[in-house]
Amino acid sequence: MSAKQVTSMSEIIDVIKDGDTIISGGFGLCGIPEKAILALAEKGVKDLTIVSNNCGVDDWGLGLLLKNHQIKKIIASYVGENKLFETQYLNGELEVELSPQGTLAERIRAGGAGIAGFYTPTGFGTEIAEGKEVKEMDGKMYVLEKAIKGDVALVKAWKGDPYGNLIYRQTARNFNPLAATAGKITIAEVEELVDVGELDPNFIHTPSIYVQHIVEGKSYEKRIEKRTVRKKQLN
Amino acid sequence: MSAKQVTSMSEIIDVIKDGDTIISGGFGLCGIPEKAILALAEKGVKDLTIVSNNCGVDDWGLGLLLKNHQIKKIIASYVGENKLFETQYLNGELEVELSPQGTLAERIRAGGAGIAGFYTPTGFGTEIAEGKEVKEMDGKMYVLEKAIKGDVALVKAWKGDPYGNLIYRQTARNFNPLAATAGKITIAEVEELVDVGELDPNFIHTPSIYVQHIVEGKSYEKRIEKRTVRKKQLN
Amino acid sequence: MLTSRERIIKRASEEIKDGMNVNLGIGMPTLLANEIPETIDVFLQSENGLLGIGPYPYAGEENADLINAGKETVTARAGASFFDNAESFAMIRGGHIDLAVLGGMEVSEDGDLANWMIPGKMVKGMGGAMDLVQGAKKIVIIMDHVNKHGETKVRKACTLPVTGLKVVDRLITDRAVFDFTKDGMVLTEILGNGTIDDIKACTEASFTVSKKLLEGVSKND
Amino acid sequence: MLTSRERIIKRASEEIKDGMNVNLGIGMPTLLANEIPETIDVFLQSENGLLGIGPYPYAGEENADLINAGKETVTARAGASFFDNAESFAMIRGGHIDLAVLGGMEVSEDGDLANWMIPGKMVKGMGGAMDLVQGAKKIVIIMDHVNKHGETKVRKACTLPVTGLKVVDRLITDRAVFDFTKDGMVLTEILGNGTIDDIKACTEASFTVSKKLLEGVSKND
Repeated sequence: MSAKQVTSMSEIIDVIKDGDTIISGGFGLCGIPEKAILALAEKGVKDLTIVSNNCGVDDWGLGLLLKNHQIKKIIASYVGENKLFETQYLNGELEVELSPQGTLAERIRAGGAGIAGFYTPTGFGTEIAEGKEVKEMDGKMYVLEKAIKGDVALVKAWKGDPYGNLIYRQTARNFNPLAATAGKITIAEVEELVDVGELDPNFIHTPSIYVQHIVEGKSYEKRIEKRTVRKKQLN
Repeated sequence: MSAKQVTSMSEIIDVIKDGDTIISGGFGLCGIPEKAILALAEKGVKDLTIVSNNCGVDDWGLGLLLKNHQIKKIIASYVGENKLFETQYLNGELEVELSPQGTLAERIRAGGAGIAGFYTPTGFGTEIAEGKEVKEMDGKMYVLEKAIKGDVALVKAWKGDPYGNLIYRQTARNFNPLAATAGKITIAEVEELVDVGELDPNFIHTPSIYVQHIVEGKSYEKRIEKRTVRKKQLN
Repeated sequence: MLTSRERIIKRASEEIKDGMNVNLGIGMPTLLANEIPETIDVFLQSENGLLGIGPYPYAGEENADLINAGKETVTARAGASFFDNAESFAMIRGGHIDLAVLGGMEVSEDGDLANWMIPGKMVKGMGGAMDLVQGAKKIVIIMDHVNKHGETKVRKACTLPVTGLKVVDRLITDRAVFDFTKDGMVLTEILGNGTIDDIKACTEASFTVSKKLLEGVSKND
Repeated sequence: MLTSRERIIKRASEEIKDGMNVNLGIGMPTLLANEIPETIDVFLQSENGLLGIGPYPYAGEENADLINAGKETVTARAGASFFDNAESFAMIRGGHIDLAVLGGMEVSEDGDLANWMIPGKMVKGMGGAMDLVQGAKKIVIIMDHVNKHGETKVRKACTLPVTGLKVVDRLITDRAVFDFTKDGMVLTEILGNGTIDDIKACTEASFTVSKKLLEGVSKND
């Protein structure tokens, strides 16, 4: 078997270099590649371009890289949960490209799928379309949006096998399968690494072909951003 | 519950009218919506535009609609298994638009996903690109391909629930999940209709939102086109 | 007597019909989920990858892997499905969502919507709002009719950066309901105690009044 | 002594390396699967939606739901995955396939390939060939050097409609191996008993001869 499995994130994180573009899975703090982010924060590579729907919170997730001033540019759809972001943006340290959430997802998918660009109705007539090509097709206006590729993609899955087949759990899937396709090198971290053949081939979310390295992480924190509950009803 | 479930294909096939564009799942004879095709052949609607990777064989699958002269135009990537096709094409009865397989899949996906068109490298410099817009992006040449939508999509799944959630089996998935997204009306036929909650929400291939009608088919023929086997080795 | 917020939510909840797939925006629209009667079977979509949002979990049963687009812990109802973000926005952009109810900052008489940024304030991002307004079959905006300074939010033209042009189908404020038709903006209902003239007084946008409302008003007079 | 077909297949099978994801075209390329040594761990992709094609099923165990792109019944190996056609061509177009081995009708000295239609004959369609030649990291074409009339299939320019321009990385015929580099077409190996002059005689395309081959030939002399 060709070995994709590594024993720790620190063993493989050196593939990421200063100035790299990194596509990260996750939505809010759900399904983020927390071990990879911790390893990156420890390693201290700089001038990163981060592609991610959000940028973590001040003390967790991608916020840790902001705190360390490791991020040069971020491409995201919503960054409202992160106060460090505001400071660094206002003092000109951080470059920001906002992309509507569906457009961002589709751009990453396009990057992985060899599609150079696509026409979407999203953002037509808004600031987001400024400087972009627009085209009328079948009587509706569309904006040309371009693919995003990463030097590295960081992906967090529920279970994976040594070939790199992955499955995700519930809404922790989010951007992860898209990111997985769009990295020149894709590093997957999983809560549980299972033997080859244990994952049902009919229900693989990310086929092994997209994954170059896989590592099992220990004791995931999986922080909850907004704990909302209802009261147990008495019988 | 909003009722999507019907008891027979003939009950619902009347939504298809003369001149409709129909997107059909299936690759070769694998995973084709055989009950819907039989119902269509019986009903005899005419002047159909069929979007399907292949066009069946002379006496099965979409070939049955060719035999009945119900097809006006076909958009496909490979039609070499069907002799009726040749006859009708040569005598001018049948219009053909060839689309490379990956482009066809992506065009159907785009139709379902509200993407009007996309730039693919596939077909650049070939006959397929004639009359289409081309564009250089990041030093490579791309062809603009446009979305395909159907009046009706016909889909065959393995299991489904009354809301229209679907799962497919092995390579019978093929174009089915794409077709499901791209019909104004999507009719799904399944080998087994299970109760709500029996399908694991984490492993649904086609979410219910894409399906308008679902019907359980009886005794599927599932014809094999090329039976290739190896000999059992003696111990 | 209902508060203005309760009035908006009550009226907006009537937009939700049996069998619909619905996306409720973050904030006030999310509260609509509690108003859906049990006799109605609806799938609520969350753009982070869930069709079939259920109620909030019981205390102690929160699950970090199961959140809504507002990052709140939720549950999934029977018949739900999970998917990635590209699939989620294929549903949205592709016109498969029957109804999206979103908050607004301003709506113009052409049905333009502004709801994602205020110049001079920190940019947070548009999230999925620009996709939703282009994709859902019906866009209903809910917002207060006037801001806290008493200035109208129902404008001739949006003064804030737009989320989409000519995208609003219906506007529900605490004072009125407007439809955006090919013949322009139409006042169709008055919520609360105002008169047509009251609505005109607090609305910059030009609108006509529906025949039904005119008849109803004259009957009530 | 090997037949010309066996010679092509044997040489082409050497292109397949441990850990690769490989797409084998319909026809002669499919036969390569039998030549992969057991010491090598490879995933064969089938563009109808399978990564990890296994051997043909035992008689009686054929499964209509499990076929390859040639519509033959197959099996799936351990670690395989199934997916839809859009995902399959995302893999192909997106550059995730390490190697595609395809049949050819003509190859030009620029690396253009023609392998999908012959004018005047019935059009069958290109299937996935146009996507594969644009997407896979390495494109190896296998074909006879000359047609049944003795005419070369290795051309200055393709006379048949092309499948892709400048897409071929390596051409393996029953007589020779050529690489397509930024410096043009290079003869790198001779298969069978021919000389460099023999290869030149049956090749319309202009090519140079690799240093390694020139040295090897002079040593053998």
